[in-house]
Amino acid sequence: MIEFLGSQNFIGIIYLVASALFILALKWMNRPATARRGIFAGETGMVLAIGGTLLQLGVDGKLQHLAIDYTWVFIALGIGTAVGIPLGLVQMTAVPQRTALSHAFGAFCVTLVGTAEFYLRTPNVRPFMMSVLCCEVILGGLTVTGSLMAAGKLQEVLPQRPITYKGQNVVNLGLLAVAIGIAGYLVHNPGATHLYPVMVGIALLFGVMLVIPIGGADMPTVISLLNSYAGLSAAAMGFVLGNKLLIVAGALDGSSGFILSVIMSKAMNRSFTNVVFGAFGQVAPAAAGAQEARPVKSASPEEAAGILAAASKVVIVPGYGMAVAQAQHKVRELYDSLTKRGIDVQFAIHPVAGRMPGHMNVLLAEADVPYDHLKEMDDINGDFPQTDVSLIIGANDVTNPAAKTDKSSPIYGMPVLDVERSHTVMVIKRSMNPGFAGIDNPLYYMDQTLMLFGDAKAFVSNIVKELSNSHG
Amino acid sequence: MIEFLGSQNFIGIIYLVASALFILALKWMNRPATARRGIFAGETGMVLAIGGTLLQLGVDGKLQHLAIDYTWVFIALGIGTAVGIPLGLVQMTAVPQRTALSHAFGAFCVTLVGTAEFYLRTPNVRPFMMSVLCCEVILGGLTVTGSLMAAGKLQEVLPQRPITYKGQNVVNLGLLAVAIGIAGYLVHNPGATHLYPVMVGIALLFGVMLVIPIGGADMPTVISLLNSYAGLSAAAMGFVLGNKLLIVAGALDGSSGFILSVIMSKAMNRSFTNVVFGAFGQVAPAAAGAQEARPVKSASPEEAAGILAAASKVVIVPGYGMAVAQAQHKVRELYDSLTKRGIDVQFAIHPVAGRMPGHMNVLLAEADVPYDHLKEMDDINGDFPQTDVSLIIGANDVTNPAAKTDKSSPIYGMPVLDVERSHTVMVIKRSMNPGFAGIDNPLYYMDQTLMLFGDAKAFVSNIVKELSNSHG
Amino acid sequence: MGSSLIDGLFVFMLAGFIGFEVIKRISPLLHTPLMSITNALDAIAVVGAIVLVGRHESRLSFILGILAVIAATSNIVGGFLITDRMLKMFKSSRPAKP
Amino acid sequence: MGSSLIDGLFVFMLAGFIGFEVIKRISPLLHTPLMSITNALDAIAVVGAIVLVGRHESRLSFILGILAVIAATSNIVGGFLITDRMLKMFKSSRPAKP
Ligand SMILES: NC(=O)c1ccc[n+]([C@@H]2O[C@H](COP(=O)([O-])OP(=O)(O)OC[C@H]3O[C@@H](n4cnc5c(N)ncnc54)[C@H](OP(=O)(O)O)[C@@H]3O)[C@@H](O)[C@H]2O)c1
Ligand SMILES: NC(=O)c1ccc[n+]([C@@H]2O[C@H](COP(=O)([O-])OP(=O)(O)OC[C@H]3O[C@@H](n4cnc5c(N)ncnc54)[C@H](OP(=O)(O)O)[C@@H]3O)[C@@H](O)[C@H]2O)c1
Repeated sequence: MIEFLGSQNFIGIIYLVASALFILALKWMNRPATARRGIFAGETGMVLAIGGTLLQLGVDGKLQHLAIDYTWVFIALGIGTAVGIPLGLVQMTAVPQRTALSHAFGAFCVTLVGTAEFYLRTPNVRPFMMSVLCCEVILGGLTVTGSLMAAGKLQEVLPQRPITYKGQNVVNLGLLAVAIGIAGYLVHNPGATHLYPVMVGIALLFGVMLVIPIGGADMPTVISLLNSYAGLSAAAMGFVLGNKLLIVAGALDGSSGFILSVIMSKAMNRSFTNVVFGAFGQVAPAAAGAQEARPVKSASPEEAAGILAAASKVVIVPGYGMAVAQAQHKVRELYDSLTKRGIDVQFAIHPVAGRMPGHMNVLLAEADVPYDHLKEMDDINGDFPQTDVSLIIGANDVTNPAAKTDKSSPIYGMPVLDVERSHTVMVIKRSMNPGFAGIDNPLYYMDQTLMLFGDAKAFVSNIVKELSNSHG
Repeated sequence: MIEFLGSQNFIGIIYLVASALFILALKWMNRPATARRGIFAGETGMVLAIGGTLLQLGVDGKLQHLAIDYTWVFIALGIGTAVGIPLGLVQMTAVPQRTALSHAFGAFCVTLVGTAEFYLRTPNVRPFMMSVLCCEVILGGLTVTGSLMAAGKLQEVLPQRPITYKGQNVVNLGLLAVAIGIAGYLVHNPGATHLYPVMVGIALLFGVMLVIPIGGADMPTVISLLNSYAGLSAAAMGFVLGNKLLIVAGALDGSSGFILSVIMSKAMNRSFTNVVFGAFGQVAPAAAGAQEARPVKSASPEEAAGILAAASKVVIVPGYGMAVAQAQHKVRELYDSLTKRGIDVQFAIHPVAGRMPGHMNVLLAEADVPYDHLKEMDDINGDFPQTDVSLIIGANDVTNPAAKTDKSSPIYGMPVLDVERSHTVMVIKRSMNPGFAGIDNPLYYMDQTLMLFGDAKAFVSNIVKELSNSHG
Repeated sequence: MGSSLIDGLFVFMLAGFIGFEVIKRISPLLHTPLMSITNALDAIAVVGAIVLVGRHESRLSFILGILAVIAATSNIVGGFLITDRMLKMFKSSRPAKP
Repeated sequence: MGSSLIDGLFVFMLAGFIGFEVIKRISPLLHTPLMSITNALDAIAVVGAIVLVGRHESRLSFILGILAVIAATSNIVGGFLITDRMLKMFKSSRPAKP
């Protein structure tokens, strides 16, 4: 087979098939019913591509120390697998930092290969090739350190709070400009090897500086953007190596990261240029000082359970607080016990509830809530007027009616869940503290609203207990 | 610019941009609001590609007699334009045959270029190249004659009725096999130039034989399929010339034709293999003999006008008969006069109403019916129970309830419009003759159905007259 | 040939996929203009014919090239023209309402 | 370089277009698994690293290649594993009903 086609064509066709499988993998990811088939397609493509590459290496006879090199490749694959398995088994709540870490790994691989190629080829590098190569390692380098910083902040190894200083943007842009300047010099003087490490070093430094001013909560947008950069650097590597499969995979990854950051920035009501240029200023704490203590009504778990038991249609609105409290399993119990009483229970999922796109869906799916009860914002907003009780669990900004009415609010214009239209609103949170956007929520002072103060997990579990008592 | 990039890269980038524009052109064709932007994108891409090619020719200095050759190219472009303009100005009712004719032209171009390349390159043609080249001219050749036949039948220059004989399929497949056999021989003996004309001749003959057994009414499916073949042959030409723009355009055209034939065959309840293998048997005239004369109710234009005037919701179902009678402008007048009376009028468009995908939509749009009143089948089927009058104008099969109930019907399973659910059904047609599928329509014998016998244009215009009289 | 073949297949596979994804989302309302615009786009084969004429390598290829340019050009002009005419006819009722 | 650059750009443009079309249609329900699977797919860069090790052209490139293979492999394994775990959790209520 290999002899017949010629090893160049053989591997080309393998890569072609793998590319098609990668595309199908993403296509099938579009809904839960086909998503697992998507994984299978992706895995098949991956195995084909790696297997084909290993085979071609042997046939091509380029291996100078065939046995030794093969051994080393397999050792590396083995170590990689050993590292990968625990990374695949992390808790669902650790997914954001895991994602950041894997961007760092991916970009690390690309940067190393780019570096090796540079030293192997220099000084015989054509201008175009050199510019692509520099693009590869600069994007790769900044993604490595940027992602590590992001992972550190999310894992709370590094301080979460944004570190800012005057002229920060000037410094950052300056660094980037220097790196690009060196790249430009290398394009015309490919033999200037001593400048190469400087360029990579600056890219690495730039990654750190880029993420320093960004608060922990803004991290998901940054992660998506770094995802996009990682994809682009892999595509650049595809250009350098003349490998079309890499170009395809990189382009897919690049557009995926880009689209997710656009979706997030839209749902968070941030201007998109803000995202593209990585200029993630913190949201100004809006008039938080002049806060008069307005009266709110609060209720106990028993009262809440009574109200829920009397309802016929309940919508649960989960938010970041549910994730922090790890309350999803208790929420599932609540869902069960309400459903058993014949109550119609739905979940309203805001696109940026939580701290990661799709965050609430994975957590609730983990707790075995059937996904056809997880409704997207646009599908459920019309149902609130017919809803007896909206139970908000650790969500805040995504339910803030000021986004619709108060033009001076920093989140004005952000699409939100219309919970205030339902008959009764109950809000589980620990205090009157604001959420991610740092602003007050007028919902809490409305007539139909009851505050249920407490940790989400503990409070929900108390409600469940009350419900089962009153039932039995 | 050209010097800087090198003419190869220059034209490559032009073609890249043109490809992107072609893709956008099709993407924007997805709804009327953006469709004209799509045309603009397509035109820009085309002008860029042609302009770039002309420029590169000059710069490359490959023109041996620069001035003469340029002159000839421009003369050819001029003649082509002169031929193209009348082809762009035909009546909307002649669009099917125009489409067929243009497939013939496109395939003609591809076949000619393929032939020229064969004679220029032979005998130094690599096996792969030769097989693609043969693929190009066989597909191109059969598309030329097949499309000409189709155009002739649709224009009624050739007899519409299918011409069949015993062993037809064997003969046809035999021809194709011989052509492919010669291609196989040429792949291994690229110097056998005397066989080349034989192969092309057989492909041309095969195109004729393929379309001979197909009735005029089955033509649209054939045309779509020929569209797909034309696209594939253009893509093959792209491989031969190493021109990626051609590969892209060919692949787009190929998938477009393919998808349209799939949609049509589904909506006509034909098995898809039927379509792919071009084996378009005629539908067996189902038990047409044992037709007892069952009673139907008929009505006059005055009565019809009265019933319409009393309705508050009317759905008009246009079909092939409206196209034949050129009644669309009268239908528009009817729509106006009913709308003026405050009656809600919608159009129900079945996917294969008429004889061409989208046939009814273009005709009604031509008559200035706003397109947001043209409803697709799935969107309007739920509305029939609330509809006072369904007015069927020259449609038959697409309203046949037997498709839902009678398992023995040849159209059983084909999705149809649920007109029989509406309060009153009125059917304009000239006689009790069947439609395209050649079968009886139980709708006509139902209690709520009134037959309005007459030519669609004349009858509708009478209704309109009655309405305006009774109004004035 | 080798790598150019594979490159061509890559482009064909990707463009074919795009074709499927894009075209199956086109509203049935516009299927007729779709047929005529793909026709016009397909006539991009004209660039191959132009190069053939320009190369002028043999009398045969020159003549075939000229005929091919004529055939393709008529499709381009006619195809865009009729698509444009059709699309001009599609009007929404909304802007008409005051 | 010339034509391979253009070919690469063609592939990039087409794949990028596919990425946009396909990904914007993915249900928000699955955005988290989407992030992890694109991560795994992106680690296809491993093939470049394997070739680097195999070519063994210099000690530096060999060592960098080995490290790159490790990094990419861990992404492949971890990425597919966690995506699979997530998707296993998504259950519809319909089959559960009798
Ligand atoms: N999803 C994404 O992709 C993404 C990305 C970046 C940013 N964001 C932003 O994140 C925000 C998400 O909105 P959200 O409504 O989900 O969250 P939120 O606005 O951040 O509010 C979360 C609320 O949960 C409460 N909470 C925290 N821990 C709790 C616990 N253990 N038990 C009970 N309650 C607890 C907090 O109130 P207490 O402190 O009083 O308990 C807080 O008000 C949006 O502003 C969005 O723009 C989202
Ligand atoms: N759209 C496509 O892409 C496509 C492609 C291929 C095949 N087809 C097939 O074509 C058929 C289309 O269904 P359809 O309901 O539109 O048409 P149809 O079933 O062919 O019926 C058309 C009816 O119009 C009547 N008619 C003909 N000329 C008329 C005139 N001048 N005035 C008034 N009535 C006239 C005929 O009855 P009288 O003779 O009694 O007047 C006939 O029954 C389907 O079977 C479909 O499968 C469609």
